[in-house]
Amino acid sequence: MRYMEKQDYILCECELVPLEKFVASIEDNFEIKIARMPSICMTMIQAEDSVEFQPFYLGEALTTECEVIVNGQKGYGICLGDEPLRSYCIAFIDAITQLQDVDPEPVNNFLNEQAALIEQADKIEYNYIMRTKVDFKLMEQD
Amino acid sequence: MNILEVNDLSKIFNLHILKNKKIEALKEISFTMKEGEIIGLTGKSGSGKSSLMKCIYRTYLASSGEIIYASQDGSIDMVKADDHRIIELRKTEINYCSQFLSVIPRVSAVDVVCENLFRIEKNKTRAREQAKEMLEQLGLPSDLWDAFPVTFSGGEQQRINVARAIIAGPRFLLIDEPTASLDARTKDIVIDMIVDLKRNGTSVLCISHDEYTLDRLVDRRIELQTGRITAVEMDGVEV
Amino acid sequence: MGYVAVKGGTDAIHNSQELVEFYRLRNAATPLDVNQIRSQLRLAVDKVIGEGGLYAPEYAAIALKQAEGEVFEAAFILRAFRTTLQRRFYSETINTREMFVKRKISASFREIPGGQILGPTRDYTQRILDTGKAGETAHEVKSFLEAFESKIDRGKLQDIDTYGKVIDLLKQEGLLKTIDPNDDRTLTDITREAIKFPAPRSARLQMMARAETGGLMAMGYSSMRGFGSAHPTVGELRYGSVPVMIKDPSGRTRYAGKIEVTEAEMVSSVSIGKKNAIPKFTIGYGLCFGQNDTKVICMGILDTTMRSPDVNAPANDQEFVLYHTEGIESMGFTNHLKLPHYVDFQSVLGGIREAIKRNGEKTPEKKPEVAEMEQ
Amino acid sequence: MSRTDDNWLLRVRNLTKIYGEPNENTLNMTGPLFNSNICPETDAIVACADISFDLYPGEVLGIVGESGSGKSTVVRLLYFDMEKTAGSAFLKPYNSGLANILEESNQKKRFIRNHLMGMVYQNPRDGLNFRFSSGGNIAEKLIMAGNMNVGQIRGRASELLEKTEVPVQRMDDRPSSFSGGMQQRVQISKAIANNPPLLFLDEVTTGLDVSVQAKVLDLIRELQQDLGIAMIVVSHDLSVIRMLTDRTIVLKDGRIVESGLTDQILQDPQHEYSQLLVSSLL
Amino acid sequence: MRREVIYDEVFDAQEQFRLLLDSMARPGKINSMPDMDIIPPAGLNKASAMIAFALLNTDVSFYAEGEGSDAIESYIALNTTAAQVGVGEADFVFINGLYDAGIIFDAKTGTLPYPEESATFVIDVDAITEDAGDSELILTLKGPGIETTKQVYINGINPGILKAVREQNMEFPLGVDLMLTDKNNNILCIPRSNLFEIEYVGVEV
Amino acid sequence: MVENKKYVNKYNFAFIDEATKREIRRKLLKAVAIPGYQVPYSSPEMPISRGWGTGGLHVTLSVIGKKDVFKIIDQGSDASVNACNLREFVHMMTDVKTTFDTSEATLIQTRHRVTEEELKENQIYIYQVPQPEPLRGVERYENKTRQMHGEADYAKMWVSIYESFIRHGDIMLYAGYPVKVNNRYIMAPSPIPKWDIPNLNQSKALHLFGAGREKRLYAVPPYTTVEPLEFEDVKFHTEDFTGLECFKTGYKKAYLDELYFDDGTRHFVINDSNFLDKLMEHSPLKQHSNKYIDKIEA
Repeated sequence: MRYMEKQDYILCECELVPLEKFVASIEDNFEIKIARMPSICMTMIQAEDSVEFQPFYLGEALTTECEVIVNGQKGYGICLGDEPLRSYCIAFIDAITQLQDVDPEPVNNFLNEQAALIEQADKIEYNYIMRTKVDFKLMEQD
Repeated sequence: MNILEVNDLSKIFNLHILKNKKIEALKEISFTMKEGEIIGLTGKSGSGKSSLMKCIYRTYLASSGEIIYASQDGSIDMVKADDHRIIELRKTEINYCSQFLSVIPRVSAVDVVCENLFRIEKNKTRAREQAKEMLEQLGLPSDLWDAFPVTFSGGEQQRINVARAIIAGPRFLLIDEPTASLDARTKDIVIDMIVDLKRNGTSVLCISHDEYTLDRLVDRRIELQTGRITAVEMDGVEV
Repeated sequence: MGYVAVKGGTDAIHNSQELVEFYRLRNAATPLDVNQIRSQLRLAVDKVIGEGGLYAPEYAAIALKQAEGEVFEAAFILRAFRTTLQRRFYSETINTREMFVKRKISASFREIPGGQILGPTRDYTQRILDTGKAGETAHEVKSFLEAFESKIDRGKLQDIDTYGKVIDLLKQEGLLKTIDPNDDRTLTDITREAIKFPAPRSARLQMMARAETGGLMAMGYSSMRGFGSAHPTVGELRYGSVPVMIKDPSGRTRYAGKIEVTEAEMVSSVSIGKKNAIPKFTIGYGLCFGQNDTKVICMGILDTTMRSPDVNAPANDQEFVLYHTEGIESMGFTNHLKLPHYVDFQSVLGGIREAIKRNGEKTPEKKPEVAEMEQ
Repeated sequence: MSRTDDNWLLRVRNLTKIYGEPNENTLNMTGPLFNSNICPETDAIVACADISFDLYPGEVLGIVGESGSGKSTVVRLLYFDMEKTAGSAFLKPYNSGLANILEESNQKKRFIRNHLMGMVYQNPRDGLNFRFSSGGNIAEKLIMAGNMNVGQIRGRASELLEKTEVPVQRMDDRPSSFSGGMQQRVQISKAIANNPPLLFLDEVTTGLDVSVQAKVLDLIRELQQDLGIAMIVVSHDLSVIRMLTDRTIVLKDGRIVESGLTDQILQDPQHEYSQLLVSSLL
Repeated sequence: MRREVIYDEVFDAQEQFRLLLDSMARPGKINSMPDMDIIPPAGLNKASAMIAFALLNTDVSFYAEGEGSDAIESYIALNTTAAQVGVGEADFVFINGLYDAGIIFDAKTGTLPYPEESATFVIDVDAITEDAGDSELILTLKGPGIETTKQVYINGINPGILKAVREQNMEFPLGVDLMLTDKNNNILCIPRSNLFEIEYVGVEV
Repeated sequence: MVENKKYVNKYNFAFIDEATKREIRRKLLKAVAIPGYQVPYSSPEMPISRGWGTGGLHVTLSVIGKKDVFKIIDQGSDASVNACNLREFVHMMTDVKTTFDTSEATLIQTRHRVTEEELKENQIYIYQVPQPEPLRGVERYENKTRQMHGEADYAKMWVSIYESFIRHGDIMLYAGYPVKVNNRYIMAPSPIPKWDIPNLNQSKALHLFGAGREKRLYAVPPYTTVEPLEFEDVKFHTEDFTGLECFKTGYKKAYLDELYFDDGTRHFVINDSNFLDKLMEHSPLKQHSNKYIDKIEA
């Protein structure tokens, strides 16, 4: 996994249904306060040209953010798109992974499971794409 | 009072483009000139008369020495003076009349004569009247007045040249061969005119080869030979 | 009410809105599903998010539906929508070297690191109208997908890789022009302040990233065709997804999702320095939301042409290019001609009538000036 | 009235214009001694450097030199057509000569240009707007100096055109339909429309037929005599310089190599380069 | 530092902006900001704080100088998210009316093509009134927004500041614009388009 | 758990987000401080087309508050479709009271007209501007026109007016006649007819101009000198309706629309719909007074 923020990556990229299920399954164990209801806003995407590294703004991306307080611990959820539920789940998991006295096991299990699924899906798509690679050697053999 | 004091004046031409060839035109020239005096500069051609006159007028830059001119605003060294000061003196006090008429093309005889006058007399019609009067005295046919002097004969051009030099009554006149190529009658008129100027206070330095002119005109003669003063004569007597 | 029926305008507008809905729906068997639009009109959606300047494919699909498929209009709806949203975050600079590549080609070399990957391109689809699509059935769709999916062996999947860039090779060899210290490298935001000329490169790139594809194409093409002297090569063109990282309010950098972008690096040669005139390569850069080869290629061309000191070609003229490729603005102004102008027309009318009257009084008629065509 | 030191109209000091990126050696490694105005280290071009002179009211100053010597740069810097790299210029009628006009705001520069200066360019297209009539071109100067009366503007324009021998009935024609000499005369009319105390003439006869050249020169001489305008005449042509100027500056590779009374420069040039220049004329 | 939660960024900002707009359009007209339950740090008039809340946000910068300026800067930064910068770059400069006039010359005055890129000064004074009373300073304004001339009376301002502004605004359109506030929530604007005369306890300045 | 409820984004009061409103407000204040100068602004997209009054809307929506009474006209009429459309939009986004009555309104947005009824001190008059640059006709580059304004270099503009007179015997400029504001900036008053120009001079109301597509805001404060460009001896004049009158009221001192009826006959009617209504209802009203209107015989 090359992405630094593995947990966020998994939570943003995994299917919504299992994520909701997982959060629902442990939610009741915590005291949750929603500090900021999921709401949409924008993120300006910064880019740069690949040679001179001139920074510029490419355009904005629709973003959903949510802020929860779980057992007194703040958690933020940010994800692209209009995704109230997902942003909430990200915020929730963000909070509980920061709580000291929470067993990390179930969360880690869930994340690992999802990571494998995401990787598998990506790999499959990647292999579809690789079929379109032009093979010069093959052409020379003709 | 001296209007001009020339001290140790030398002029060397340094010709860079001819492999730095040096020509010594004037050597240690010293003389003085009183206000209202007419001095005749004599000498063979190439003796440095014109060079001296041009140094005084600042057309040539002296290589060393001083040329102290007593202007109305005080003494000034024509060798070192600021260009602007020289321009001003040329416009107000000093006039130089070269041997040959060098005028701007396509300007009528009258306007050539008037040029210096226009600086003082803003009314052009009046200035032209004055110029015509002078040309009449000098015997220039009136049908030439509005013609361009470029086409004139030597004598006609000379009349224009003289008229132009003296019309505004300069305080100090440098004049090169004023009577050359003039007939005897006109010569006298010109001489009379310059004498008239002198009477009004003008000091005149005059180059001439013409004995008659020198006799009638100058108070004193200075003779040059290969760039040095060889003799100073006053009223025919060497001093 | 007076002479003018004031309600008239309002009612007509309402009725027109109803009528346009009627036309949108009357022959429709079933309402279009937004997800269908997102996937089956994928390139239209990409155009809308690119020109709308808002990466929101789902909303773009809705806008397309609402606009009856008019891409301009849909992009416009998206732009207006973004006006109501707060900009809460700025992303970290996205890195296209980390791209999950779906398409990657280079015209400048036969073989490039990772190879030429055509990806999903319509370039070789042969534009023969496929009337078979008219009767496409769910069953057909399903069997296509099954057949497609079976073409790879899931037991022997190749690992995902990212790729170095062609231009990095040129750069290592010292073939690329170095950064011009005279360039204004400030990072401006033309959605927060009006563009000023001469515009810094950041403003130009941002304007083009949200510009209308057809407009960019017209300008880019003009320079290649002869009204200018662009003759670039596609150094590399890639399309795929890149991660977006955002600092959350606590200051932590977070992964927030990925966006699809198309990127072009257009290579052309330039001479540098007056005396020795060493020729080097320079890159024109193009980047936009979604998959849109034409847009990034033209953006890359125009990035180069607008840096040319010669301002005589239309494509080299910043003001000309940037003002006139703004699709939403040009569409709006063009269409504003439909608005009533009888007050100003009356003003001109009076003036022309007077002029004709004055001219009638004047004889003979003044000869028209010959040099009228003078510019 | 005596010319005291304080009677100058325009005072220019160390005027310098460099293109490109100079370094600390650029000025020391360019100029007549090096026979080049291009910095060998950075390729910066020294268009002109360390130009200093005073111009007095009514004086005509010539700037002479071969093409590329920087002579046009000097007047264009003074007329604010380009930005100086260094140096100062003071104009007596503006703020009593206390302000460096080269550092004033563009708004003030515009005012100075409109009210106190005139410029005649080599190419009439630089000085005239060919989309406007000749009269309109002259009107431009008059309007910018505050004349808001069309009758008076046209009166003055006729007067100027008459003075410059452009047929007044062609006042409402565009200069594009005029001959080169006539265009130049319209340009001169425009430049002097406000009786500016200072007029710049940049190679005004270059490119004109000889006979036309002569007429334009006569016109300038006459104007100078009649109006007493101080002028800076830029020319590579020594006969123009001889005819028009009192004083001359000789430029080479962006530097002054000699300055003096025009007759002195022509008859007794001191610097090697000036001698070469004069000898090539004779 | 106190975060003001009572301020409604939609409606309060709109209402107060309208007062500022009216004041800027009619120099010399004294408008009163509403009395709000905010508690700015010492040295900042409530009305000045309201100006900050109404106009400032992330996109602009400000600078405060004078006694207690650290607290003022933190307060404004916290409540508006505007950036604290040096006086030479600031879009808004908050000073006390009795402060040294030199600061006027340090602020940006815009450029001829973009004269609006210039500072707006928000100046705290003690009192701004329409009638003389025992005022220290009489300001006579003239220019756009004023039918003929308009006089206002100010207490608690260093006349040097106004003199400096007059000098700094000499080359219109370059210059700075002023918003004065007093202890009673009154505001007075002096745009650069206006000319003014200052009389200080009977002495013309 | 939260509900996965999408598309719940609610529109802000007055549509525009608060950050952008603040930007526009700051720039309006600068515009007022520098009368006639065009302040660039971000000009976000609005849900109406560019060129259809987005600039006017930006201004309206940035200044409007709950207590305002809003009137909008297009071509002098409250009924024009565009006016109706924008009125409805503003109303929907703010819920403020709207009116046709000129004297009742606190904010009046307009396209191409100044009301015949005199404006009051408590009113703000907001113009939709298609082309804010008065110099565009003589100089196509923004970069250059901006410099020209900066240096008050209006020579080209003046000469073009001189030339117009020389060629055609009159200044051939009509609606949108350029004006000089506060004796400094030349300004495009939006395409209002020349008839309306004198009413900008020393007006009691504040005038704000918004050019959305071109991204410029500018202002004429109350009691500010606004002069049409003219020479001492070649004068600006308003549209000439000599010998014509409103066929409904017989009134002569108002800007008239030229109408063609089905039978081909031509009639003239007062353009300002509210003014016409009030005249016909004999409601009290005070018309603008200026030297051009005043000399027309009633």
